[in-house]
Amino acid sequence: MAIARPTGESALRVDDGLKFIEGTGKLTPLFAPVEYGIECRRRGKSRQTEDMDDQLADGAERLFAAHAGKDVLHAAERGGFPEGLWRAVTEAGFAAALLPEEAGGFGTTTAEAARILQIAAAHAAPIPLGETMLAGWLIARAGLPVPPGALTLAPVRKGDKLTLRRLGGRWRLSGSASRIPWARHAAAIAVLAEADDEPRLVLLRGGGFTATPDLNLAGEPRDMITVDAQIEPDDVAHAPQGFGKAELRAAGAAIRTAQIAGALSRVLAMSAAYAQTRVQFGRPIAKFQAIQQNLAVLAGHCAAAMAASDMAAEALRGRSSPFFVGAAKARAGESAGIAAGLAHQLHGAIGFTQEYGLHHLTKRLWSWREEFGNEAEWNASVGRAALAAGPEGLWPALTAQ
Amino acid sequence: MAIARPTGESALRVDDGLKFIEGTGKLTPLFAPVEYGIECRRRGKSRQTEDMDDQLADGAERLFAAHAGKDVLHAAERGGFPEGLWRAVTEAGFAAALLPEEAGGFGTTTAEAARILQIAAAHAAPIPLGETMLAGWLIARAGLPVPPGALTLAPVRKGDKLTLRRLGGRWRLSGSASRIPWARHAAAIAVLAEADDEPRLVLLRGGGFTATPDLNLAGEPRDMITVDAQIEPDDVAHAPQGFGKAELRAAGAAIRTAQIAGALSRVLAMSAAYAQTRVQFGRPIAKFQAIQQNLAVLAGHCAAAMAASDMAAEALRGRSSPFFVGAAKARAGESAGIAAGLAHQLHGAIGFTQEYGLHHLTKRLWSWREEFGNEAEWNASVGRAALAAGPEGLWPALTAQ
Amino acid sequence: MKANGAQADASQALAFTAPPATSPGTEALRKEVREFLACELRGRDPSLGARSWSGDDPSFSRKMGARGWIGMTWPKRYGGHERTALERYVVLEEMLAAGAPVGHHWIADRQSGPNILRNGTEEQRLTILPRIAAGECSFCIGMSEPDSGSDLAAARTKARQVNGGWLVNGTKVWTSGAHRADYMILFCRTGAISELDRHAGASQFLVDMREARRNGLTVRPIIDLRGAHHFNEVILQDLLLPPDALLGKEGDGWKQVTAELALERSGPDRFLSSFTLLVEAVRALGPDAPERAAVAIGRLTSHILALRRLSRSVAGMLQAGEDPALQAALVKDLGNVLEQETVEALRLLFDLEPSEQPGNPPLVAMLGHLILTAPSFSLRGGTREILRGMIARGLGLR
Amino acid sequence: MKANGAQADASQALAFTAPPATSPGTEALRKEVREFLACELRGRDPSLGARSWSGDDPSFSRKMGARGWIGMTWPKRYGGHERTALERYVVLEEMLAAGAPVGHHWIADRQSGPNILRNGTEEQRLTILPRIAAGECSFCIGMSEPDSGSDLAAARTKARQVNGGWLVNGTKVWTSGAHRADYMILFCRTGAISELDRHAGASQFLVDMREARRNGLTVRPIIDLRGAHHFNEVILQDLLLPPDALLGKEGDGWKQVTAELALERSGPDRFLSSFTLLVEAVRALGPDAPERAAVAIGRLTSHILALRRLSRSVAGMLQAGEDPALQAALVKDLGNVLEQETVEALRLLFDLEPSEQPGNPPLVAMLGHLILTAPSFSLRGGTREILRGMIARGLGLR
Repeated sequence: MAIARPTGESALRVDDGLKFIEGTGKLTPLFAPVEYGIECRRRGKSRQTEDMDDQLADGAERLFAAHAGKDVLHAAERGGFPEGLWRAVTEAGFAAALLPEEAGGFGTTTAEAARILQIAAAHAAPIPLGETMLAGWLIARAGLPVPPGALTLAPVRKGDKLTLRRLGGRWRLSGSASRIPWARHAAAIAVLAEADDEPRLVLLRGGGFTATPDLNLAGEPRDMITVDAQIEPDDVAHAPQGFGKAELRAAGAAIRTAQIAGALSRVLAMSAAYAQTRVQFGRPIAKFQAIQQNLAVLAGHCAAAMAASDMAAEALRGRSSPFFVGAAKARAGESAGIAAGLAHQLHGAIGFTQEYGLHHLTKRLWSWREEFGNEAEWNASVGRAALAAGPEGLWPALTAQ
Repeated sequence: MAIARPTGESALRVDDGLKFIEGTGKLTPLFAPVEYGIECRRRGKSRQTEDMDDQLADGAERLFAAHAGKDVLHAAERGGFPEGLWRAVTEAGFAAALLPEEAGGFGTTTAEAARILQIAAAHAAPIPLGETMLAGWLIARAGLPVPPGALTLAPVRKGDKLTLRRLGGRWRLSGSASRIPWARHAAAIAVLAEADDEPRLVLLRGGGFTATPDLNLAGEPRDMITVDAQIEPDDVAHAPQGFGKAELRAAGAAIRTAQIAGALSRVLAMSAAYAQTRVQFGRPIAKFQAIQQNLAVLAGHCAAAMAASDMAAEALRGRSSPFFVGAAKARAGESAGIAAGLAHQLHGAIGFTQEYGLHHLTKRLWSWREEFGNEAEWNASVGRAALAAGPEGLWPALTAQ
Repeated sequence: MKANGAQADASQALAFTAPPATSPGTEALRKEVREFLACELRGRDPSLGARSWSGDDPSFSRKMGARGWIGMTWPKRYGGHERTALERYVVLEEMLAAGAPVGHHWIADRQSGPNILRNGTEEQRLTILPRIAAGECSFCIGMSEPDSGSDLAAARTKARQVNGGWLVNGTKVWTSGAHRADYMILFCRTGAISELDRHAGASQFLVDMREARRNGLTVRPIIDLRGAHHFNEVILQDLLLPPDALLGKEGDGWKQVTAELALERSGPDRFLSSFTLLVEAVRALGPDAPERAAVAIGRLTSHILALRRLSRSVAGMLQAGEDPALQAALVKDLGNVLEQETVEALRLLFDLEPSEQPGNPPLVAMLGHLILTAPSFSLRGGTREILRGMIARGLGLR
Repeated sequence: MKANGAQADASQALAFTAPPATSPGTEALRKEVREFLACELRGRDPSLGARSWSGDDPSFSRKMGARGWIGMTWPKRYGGHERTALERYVVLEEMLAAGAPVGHHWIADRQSGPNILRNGTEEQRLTILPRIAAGECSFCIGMSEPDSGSDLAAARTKARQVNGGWLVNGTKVWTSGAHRADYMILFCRTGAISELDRHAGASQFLVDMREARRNGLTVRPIIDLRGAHHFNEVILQDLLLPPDALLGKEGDGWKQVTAELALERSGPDRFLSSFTLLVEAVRALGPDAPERAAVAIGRLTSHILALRRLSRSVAGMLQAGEDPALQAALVKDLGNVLEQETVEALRLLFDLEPSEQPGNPPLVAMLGHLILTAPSFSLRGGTREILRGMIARGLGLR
């Protein structure tokens, strides 16, 4: 594998991004009840393939419905890790959804991985699924073996860096990085480290770092890690070609976009259902035109976020510019806030209770829209690209995907 | 009168602004049917004073109702000047509302002048009333005699300048300035000219400039003037103390704020009335909750703009910083666009016809919100001041007026 | 948009399928259209681009017809070209993005032609569709009436069967382009008013405007707030239509008009009407614009990208024979909001006073034009409130 | 907001009078409050300011009471200070702007005390009002029920007159602070349900919470989405209230509660709940923030200035004995929109991840707090939809 320097923070390119479906042959079923091979998946967006997608989706839906119920969510908010859910997700192969086959993956497309993430998010599943998918992919792409268990990534905040130094024949990783998703539960962290010569991918295993607990608004771990550890040479590799901090941020943004879209679809469904149940002034509030108009707006945001999620998944798959990933995160992030506000307005006081489940979704929306770049950051980046394209180049840029 | 350099464009101060009610004694009635003296007006916001305000407002309302009807508005859109309306307004003393008594004014307060402007705007009166008020005030403040007839101001655009040079014992004014309100109909223009030493106020009389016609969206003249004229020494004075381009822009913004508020109040009234008249699906659209909710939003914007107008008038009266004028123009400008959109949405196709009067108001709103600085410009200025005030100084700054 | 679990049903009605994939064929077509436009629009006053699909130019339409870009998906025997919905979509969006003057054939291509293709007699198809496809035949829509705007079922214009055809009386209003159109598709009552079924007893007619003007139809201009003439009042006084003017089945008018409205709402013209202004703003700002401008431009760009994906999905569903009426309503609503926000967001990036007067720079003129017209985008083709009501019904609320 | 001409009537109902002028007296009071706050809040964790008037601190309330800043406008014989509405307004807005922990006495000062003053017996006034004014007595509002949120007339809790008083049965919900309050003002039915007049047969009662808890009243916590305990369910099971617990006249409950709601909506607490975040953002941005930040900060500032003027106008109308219920509804609606927009606008000026966890900087913590609570601002004290419906009624639409 040829190694190149990353092209710098401003040139957001995931050129040879998350596409790796090169192998052939039969695969271990992704989720036990679903039997299908990779061949039919390769023919693109035929009707048959969509049926396959639906089968995968149904399986995921059943899994999360069974393992990510109310008690699991409440326990996670109180600080526990849902071992049962995580085991089920791992056994179903979801955590390996972005791995190339030679690293234990199943040849899932990015669209399918995004679909799984949407469904997990619709259930507010309190697990590092997206992080594990992405970290695994990154580790595999760097040519290192992907360890079992929950994985995550570092650094995720713009100012943070972890520095790798060679001391004799040995490596030492040091520094600290904040807001690392699920660090306290991670078996290993895929660290994009700054080294003297070029960025390196370090497989930082559990025990090599300390995690100071912090949380996002939904109670998902976002820990500060502190590292000053000796790293085995086998756990260091060149970063994948063209993959730097900017690419990591874009890939994380794509994950969060899928999650936002999934959570929003459930927020819409819950809101529509609640409006038909809740009676005020002698009739279900669904019969009030103001509620109807607001729910229609909510549906619009949900559709837009879903389109954004698809766009981000597609951008990661092909050779497209992260222009599309950034636009997707910005668009979905905007919808996340507006839709969460509309849903709470519709639900009234009940929506603010711990007991009713809406907040598991809305608190995630309010967190995820900031993580890996908020609307302002990504819109600025997209806008800068649009301005650089100029009046003649803008439309061609928009239609490139 | 002491003369000082203006404090520069960024320091928006109208410190000893539009306050000049220094005289006493009986006055010529402002509008024939209304008889009242200045004494009762001086006591501040007593109930009695408010009654006086109402009398003034009723008189203005009657005048514009009588002289600014549909035909007058349509004729003005086709390029004519409403001589009859202008004569009535002049005879009522409205055009002199901001003049000090010694210059032929009536000791009107800035709040009363703003009220007259609101009412004129509510009738979409196609006359340079605000411009004549302000230009007259400026000319009088500079110590020059205020000529009769319609007046206006120049320059009004940030990039434009008119240069005054002394040639021997004579003055020569030259340059061009765009978007000068009503220039083609002005008897004279109050020009804030750039001179070698300090800003001068030039009374540029008709004949001294050529006006190339241009219009705003409502068909109000916004002409390009070109000047290369010899100016009599009697028509040149030092600019009023502390009054530079920035102060001129703020004063113009205050005028437009009052006009926006007035036009909005009429847009609200027309919209509420139309909703009660228009029947769809078997009942007046006023009975649909979506219409009701939108009209309530419209009413909120109308109230906010009215508050902004009062704030601007108050800021011009006292020693307050133009911080408040800028905030007022920005707030009213934002409401102008939103409210115009809501009103058109409610009216449907009829609102887009020449025949129905709504557009006379909305096209003015869409024009006035840009003139003398749009929301972005003034919000930037207000925000800069807020940031300069800092965390400890922000609230004191907000409560200074 | 697949919802999950027990609460899934409501939003399934609003599911969007993945848009059809581009192919070398579609992209070659795109290139061809761009070359055509580069040539045809060379030297044009750029501010005309703000008129978008309201810009009327019969000669441009004829050229498009000659290229085979009107009636693209129709059968060849009716002058069509049997191309895919996605290919048609490529041509439409390229035209709109360039602000090409497609108004002369737009309504005919978008809804009147497809209506005739679906419901017309063979003779009606053979007579009219080839002329539309050639860009030589323009249509207007005879739907709204003075007391029937959003509430189309309240239409009172009535056609009575008589010897020799149908005798029509009534008044249509807000009829865009009636003064120029070759044909109108007239929606009116042919049966009794039923309070039980407000949608019963309506029919559509194909009105030859030239014939009709000699025969009881009067077109009266309605001047708009820009002083322009687009709208008309169309008065039908004892207008005698021949028997074969009936379009589709007598009494099927509501069903037909509903399908027509779905087409009217489904295209990229519902989110790209302000796009040329964005292009002009990018030109005026330049690459080194301040961050505030970059964020605003980026936001509009991000919204366009998401909408374009949804809009292409609707095109794909039409191609697949599905009924994306709800999806189209949703995309139109989102699109109209975006078109209006584009104008409001971009004006705040400049210190200028919008004006359509001659002599002003393109950006000033385009802003002037769009400030005055954009508020109508959420009225034409179905008001925001009506569309949102449809979406709510799709969610199971009504 | 005076409308003009024949169409004026509709908006006259929503007219705002000029706010009362400040005086040396009000400004001296303002200075006094600022000095008090500078001293009292010195060294406090700034992020606590985001709690605004939800922050509860009995000792702070007692200090305010000692200063004469609670029950300011009430007669002296009830512990009040006979000051003007504008003076009271100055104290309120200064407290809110500083994010002072005024929650312990807020409800009592805002609405319960005035309700007792207006409708209570002399004994009720003498017993309770001085304790409120001293900052020693907190109230909760027993209005909402499980099936009666916005639709207050649907309340089913019932008080039946019995020997020795009133026997109450029912359930109240979302009762903020019921677990800490000394008193609740209970809204319930005392007469038959009438379909003709849904507002008939309701009354208010003054419930001594300590007594009542021994007597059939149970407070059950409802944990909110932040994991905090503010809300409660209050179950009334054969609660026996003494005869003198009746507040005002039997059957006048609806009238009284409507007046109470007007007070609940009328104050600066309805537009300043996010103000401390703006202050923190100004601190974090510094004077050289980019233009985008200046525009955003300026916009919020401009909105606050206009709202403050409208809000002071409402205070003046209350002082003048007018009934500004509609104006209060309008200001609350505008204010809630602003409070929510403040959070949304400011977060986009920073690259941060909001979190209420200990150890995070104030801005991060305050954003976290307000993101989670601001959506409730347009619910508490009357939902956005209810308020807009009231305004529409004021415009003559309903």
